[in-house]
Amino acid sequence: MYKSFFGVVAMDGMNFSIDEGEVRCLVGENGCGKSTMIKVISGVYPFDEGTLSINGKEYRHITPAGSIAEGIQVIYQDFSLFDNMTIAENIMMYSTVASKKVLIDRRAIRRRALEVLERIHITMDPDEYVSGLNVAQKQMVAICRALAQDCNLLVMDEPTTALTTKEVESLFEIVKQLKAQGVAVVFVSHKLEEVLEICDSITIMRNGKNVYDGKTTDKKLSKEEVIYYMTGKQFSSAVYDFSATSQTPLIEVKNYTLGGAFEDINFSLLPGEIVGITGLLGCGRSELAESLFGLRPADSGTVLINGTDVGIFKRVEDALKHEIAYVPEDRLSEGLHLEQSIADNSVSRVIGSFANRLGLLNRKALSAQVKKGLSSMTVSGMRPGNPVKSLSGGNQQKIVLIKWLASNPKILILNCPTVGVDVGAKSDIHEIVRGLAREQGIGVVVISDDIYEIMQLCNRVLVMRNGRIAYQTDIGDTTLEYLEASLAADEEGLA
Amino acid sequence: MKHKLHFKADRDFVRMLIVTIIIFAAMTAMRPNLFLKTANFVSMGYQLPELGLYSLAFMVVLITGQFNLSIVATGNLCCITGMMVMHQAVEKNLTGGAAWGYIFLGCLAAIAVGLVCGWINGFVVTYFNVPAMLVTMSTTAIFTGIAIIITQGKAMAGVPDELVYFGNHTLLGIPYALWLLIAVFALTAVLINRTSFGFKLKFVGSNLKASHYTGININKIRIRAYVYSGLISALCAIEILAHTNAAKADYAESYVGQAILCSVLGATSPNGGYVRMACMALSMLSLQFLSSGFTMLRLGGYFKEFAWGILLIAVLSFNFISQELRRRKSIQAVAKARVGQKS
Amino acid sequence: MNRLWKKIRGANESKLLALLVVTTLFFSILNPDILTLANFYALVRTASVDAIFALAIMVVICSGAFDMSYAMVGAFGSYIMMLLCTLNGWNLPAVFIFLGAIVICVSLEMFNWALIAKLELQPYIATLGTQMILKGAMLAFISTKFIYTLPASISKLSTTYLHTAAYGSGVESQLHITLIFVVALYVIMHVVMTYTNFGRQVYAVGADPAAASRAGIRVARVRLLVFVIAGILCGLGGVLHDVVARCSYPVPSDLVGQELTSIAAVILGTANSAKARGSVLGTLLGVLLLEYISGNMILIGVPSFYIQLASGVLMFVGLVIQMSNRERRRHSLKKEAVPHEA
Amino acid sequence: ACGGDKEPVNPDDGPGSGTTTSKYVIANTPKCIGIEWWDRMQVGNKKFMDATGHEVYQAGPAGNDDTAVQIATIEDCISSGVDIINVIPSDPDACETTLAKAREAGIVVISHEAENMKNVDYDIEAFVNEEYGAHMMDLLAEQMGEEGGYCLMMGSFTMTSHQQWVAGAVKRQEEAYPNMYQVCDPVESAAGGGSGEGSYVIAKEVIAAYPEVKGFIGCDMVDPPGIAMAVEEAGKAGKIAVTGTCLLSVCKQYLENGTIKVFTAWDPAIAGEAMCALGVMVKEGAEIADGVDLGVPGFEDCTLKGNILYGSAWFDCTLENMDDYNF
Ligand SMILES: Nc1ncnc2c1ncn2[C@@H]1O[C@H](COP(=O)(O)OP(=O)(O)OP(=O)(O)O)[C@@H](O)[C@H]1O
Ligand SMILES: Nc1ncnc2c1ncn2[C@@H]1O[C@H](COP(=O)(O)OP(=O)(O)OP(=O)(O)O)[C@@H](O)[C@H]1O
Ligand SMILES: [Mg+2]
Ligand SMILES: [Mg+2]
Repeated sequence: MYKSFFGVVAMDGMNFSIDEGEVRCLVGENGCGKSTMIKVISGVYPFDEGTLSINGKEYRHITPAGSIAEGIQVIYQDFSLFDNMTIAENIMMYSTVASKKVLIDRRAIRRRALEVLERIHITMDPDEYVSGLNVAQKQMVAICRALAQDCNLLVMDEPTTALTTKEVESLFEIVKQLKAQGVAVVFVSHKLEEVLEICDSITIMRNGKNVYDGKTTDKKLSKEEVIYYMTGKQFSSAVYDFSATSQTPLIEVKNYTLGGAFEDINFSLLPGEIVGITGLLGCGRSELAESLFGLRPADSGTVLINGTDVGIFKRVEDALKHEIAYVPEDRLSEGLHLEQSIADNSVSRVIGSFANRLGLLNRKALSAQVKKGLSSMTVSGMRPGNPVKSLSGGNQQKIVLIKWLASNPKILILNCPTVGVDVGAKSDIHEIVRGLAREQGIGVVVISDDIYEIMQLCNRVLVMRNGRIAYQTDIGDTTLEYLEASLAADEEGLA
Repeated sequence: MKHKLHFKADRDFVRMLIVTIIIFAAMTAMRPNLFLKTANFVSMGYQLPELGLYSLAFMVVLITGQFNLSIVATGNLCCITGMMVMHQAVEKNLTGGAAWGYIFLGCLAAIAVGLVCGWINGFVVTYFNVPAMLVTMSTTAIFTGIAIIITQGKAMAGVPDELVYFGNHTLLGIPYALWLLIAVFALTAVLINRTSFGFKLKFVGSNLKASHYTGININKIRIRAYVYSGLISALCAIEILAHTNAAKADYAESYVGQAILCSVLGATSPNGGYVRMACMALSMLSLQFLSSGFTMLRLGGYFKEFAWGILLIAVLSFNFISQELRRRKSIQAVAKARVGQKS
Repeated sequence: MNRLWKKIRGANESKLLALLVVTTLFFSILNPDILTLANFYALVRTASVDAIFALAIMVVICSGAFDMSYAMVGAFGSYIMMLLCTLNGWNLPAVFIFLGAIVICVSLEMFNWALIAKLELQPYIATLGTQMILKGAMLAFISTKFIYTLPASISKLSTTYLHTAAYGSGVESQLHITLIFVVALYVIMHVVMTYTNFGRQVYAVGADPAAASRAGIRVARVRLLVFVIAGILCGLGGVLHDVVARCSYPVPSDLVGQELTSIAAVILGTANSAKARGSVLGTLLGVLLLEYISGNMILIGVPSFYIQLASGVLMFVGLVIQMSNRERRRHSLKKEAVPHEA
Repeated sequence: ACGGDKEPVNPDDGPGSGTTTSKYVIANTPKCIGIEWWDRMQVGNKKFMDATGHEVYQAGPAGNDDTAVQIATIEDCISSGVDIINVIPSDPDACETTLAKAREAGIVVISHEAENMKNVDYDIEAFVNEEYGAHMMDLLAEQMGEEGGYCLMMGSFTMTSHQQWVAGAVKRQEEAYPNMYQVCDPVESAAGGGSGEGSYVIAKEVIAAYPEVKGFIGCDMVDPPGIAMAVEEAGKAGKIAVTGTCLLSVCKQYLENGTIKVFTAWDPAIAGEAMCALGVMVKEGAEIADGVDLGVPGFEDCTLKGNILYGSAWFDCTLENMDDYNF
């Protein structure tokens, strides 16, 4: 099968097949064409060449409606939810459309939506509007929507990126149930542990081609092997060891409180330190990060920068003054100007400093900066003049980093820096972050729900529960299992 | 790198250039002995500044993805303020230096009013979360309402002759008013392409939230866009005073629609974030050619309106069609490349 | 019960209703006549045409598109019918005149649809273009004449009243027949938008066309139907405009150029700058509020030179109250809320 | 007035080329084009064109008046080298400088509905504007029995001629009809959205707010029918007098059913024709003196005051004499 966008070849002779009751994982680096293949199957994109057969029937064109009629359900990477509708309406949207009835029964919709929500054990108000939900909740709604229909093939495009371990587990529970019912499941993820845990068979993609196909029952692949197939490179994981060079914290917060989000937060960050903050959904870590960047002023507390009290940040400018950089959670809506060029995006943070007193830009210095920034990381498929939206997820994230590093920050706050980023790019990003901390003495705060990531990247970790710091330890003093348990302990109401 | 940076832009430019040339050629062909006369160009030079300035005022805000429908209402309020000050010089029969003093004061007053009006628009749009289109629609009613109360609806006339001279004479064959437009245009072009403010305008236009998260003071930028828009309106008001020697609450109301037309034809993205000054210049010229040409063809004002509408839709559809063609071509190219590989 | 109460309290319609009630009470202190039945009839008479056009633009806004040409489309359709009747001396029953106007308006709106859905032009700009073309074409090629002698069936409708009431002073005011049209259309559209599959699909397309097409919705078809509905409403609105005005203008200046007022009404009723939330009830309340403000200025004794300023200020205040409340609630945590793009 | 008359007469006949045959190009630039009143003026222009062979064309803002567009149109007319410009400015003051340029270029400028303009060769008036206002007041007072409250409605507050009429009307009332009074400041139909609907809405509100109102004067052509409709709906037909400036074609139904007893007007066609005739006379160097005959009905014996030429005033149209008017 072949597919191209304006000369960018996204699928280049891809072969893929799946049988009843099979759970097949699809892995590959960012931008290798996983989502594109899914969209071809579901009829969102037409394909240029090749064959597509579903249930033995060959299709030259398939529409989304046709694909749904064939029993294919997709959980899209970007959710494809309707912000202006309630959770119940969203969950039942596909079946409403498919029913072709003229009138709708609002009460039945609500009832069936509740059933689905119960089935995967989540409590949400079905009358709430989706626009008010956070990413994880939206992901759950998208999953519910797919489960609400009867399907033969369920395609999940990175369903776990926004979910916590607990929720992932219950998702896997459901996958197993579906499998027992004979439903085929395509599972796309960058989290290889998950992949290896759930799948029966695996397809590894590279540059729009399948490079490996096989059942895990036939041959057990190791994580390293998968990575090798994906990237064509060997991959090693190193741990960050930190030794303090100075005892004055770059930033220290005391009794930091924001009503409804977090309270009584105390922590400090030394130069060269990488501190991880983790916790379950809704524990307030995003709010904490945003608050440290001045996006949501805290209600009370003290912020010390290099030992001096600077007061609570009221605006982003306050944080910028103290050379804090913030890489937001959602790069698409918060991190990048998708329509603007890669070059412009890379200097958007520092553009002001290239202006003279009249506000005129020094264009030569500016384009030097663009060159410097873009050459500091390998961004594949990049043309500086093209809009950023032409890049894939991991590469976009690198542009966000480049943008912030241009301003030479002292403190770097990374909010889920590797969500939806593949292993190759992930290790690139980790390497860069470690380098920054080690060589330039930058203090880094990493917010992540990926405990493996925390273990690899950080030298210290804070676990948050219900808006408070529940547990704080050096990475060396803890183990992965213990950290996971401490999250779970919260769930069970212990500790 | 630079030549690639403006890949899309150059296509817009070529398209607009073709449109302008076609209109010019058509008008010339139909009325050769009238259209090509110097007098005609001078006359167009007198007409263009008002539309041009208002279009720039609209465009500046459009870059941020917002609308400013009160450009003309702001201009008229400035005009009336300026008139109230300058008219005193006429009443006192002042000439020379003293008159110039009043002119200067009047200009200052007009500019101050323009800035304030712009600021009000910007402030409300930025802090109150009401769609800009509706905010500026109601401020249009408010500004015009104030103008009506001040003037009781009547025209005010009589600024010092020193100013009127500049509204109705040429320098190097080009009307002073057009020089003003050229100056403001150049200033705006520099502002947009060569300053960090212009850069930020585009960023704010293309993604408000990301700009905020990048540390751009989005509120400040958006307010400044409106304030600059108000400033251009005020400058236009001064030009109107000089040109017509009069001020009135409803002068040039139909220029709002034309300013939108001109901005969009000039390749400014209606969704914000993209602007191309060279296209703006061509867009102004082509609208003026069309307008003057139609009067010369003795066709009523409604033909003009009709032609503008057609032009707008034709130019915009052209975008789509050329994009579609390119898409087809790229698919073919890829297919061909693959066939080549296989063999 | 609890759920219902929460819903009522949360709905922006209730807030708008409150705003309307407060305005009315405030006005009625200034002039008790405001609260008379007669004044209500007067409101119905002046608001009915706007209400129908607002409904047309609401459907379009819900589908995520926009239409600046609707008033011109309506005027175009009805004027052509009146002109045909006058020139040919036809004495058509009202039904045929309505139908004829609807056919014309639907085809014009389909032109808009083609521009927006097929050529992918920005809706605001594309329909502004349509408006210019129609206005220019009307005056340049069709006619500039006002038609004061409408077909008999239409003039009969013009003076058909359901009821007559009087102000305290004895000045009369009639409940115009158009009320029936307005009520019927609002009920129908409310059902269509809230209780039909199609209505759901319109909102879905408005929220995110890509997601809608992934849901198996035929986006282009939904959009087409939306514009057809808008065309039908415009046709009705156009003819009813002639009915109440007792004449037909080629380019009626109380409609063409005033499009934003109806759009403001829709957005007031939506109370959300984010698109695709429009509701039928909210639209009605929005229209009533704006008509109330602009239609009672003289009654509450605003000096005439101050009317434009006063209605501008009131509308401004209404918009600010209605919009900022909502945003504040939604961003209760984000003190420095990042506003939506308009 | 659609179709034919807007086509260019002979598009490539450059101006001035007609010196041998002395055929002039006359540009008629009214406040706006595309509405009944100015269409009627175009009828007069056409008549003149057919009778004399001079070329007359109309240009200006479409649908709504806009001074800026009108000035731009005049600029275009100047540069296209017309011989005569007839202008009915919506804002006389704002047009002065541009018209001065026209005259510098040797173009004869004739204005209408704009007394006291400096940069015109002649201004031609069907009447003195204040007197016309006073006349409307006389008509109203007669119907109201010279007592009671009345209301003045302008097209918009910014229309200069309407301002003068209103001033004239108020002055006459204060001098001659002490028992009459204005119930409120003059109102503008533009506030109700312009067109007849605007007049209706505003009138209806005025009637509700000031039930004592006994009469209306509508300055704009669309006002009297709009007011008449409001009066009928208020159940006050015959009790509230409606008069003002109108055209028969516009308010015929109200004249027939008696809601409007009399309205007044002058014929825009004749005004247009008279402007053309005067323009040509000036261009040809004919002497313009008191009592000059423009060869157009109503302008056979004009009074000259300064540079203003007054014709024989308005006509009043009633049910009885309405058959005399075909517009
Ligand atoms: N709509 C589009 N227009 C142009 N190029 C596109 C489009 N969608 C995808 N691409 C390109 O096609 C390639 C494959 O993208 P795809 O989204 O399928 O990657 P992916 O494997 O899902 O990556 P990720 O893991 O980041 O989600 C990328 O290079 C991307 O830039
Ligand atoms: N708009 C809102 N209104 C009211 N409360 C909110 C809102 N958004 C978040 N909260 C509350 O703030 C707290 C933290 O929210 P949030 O879910 O964003 O945390 P988080 O740590 O960022 O989780 P994750 O990163 O996994 O999404 C929760 O108690 C949540 O209910
Ligand atoms: Mg993907
Ligand atoms: Mg969060």
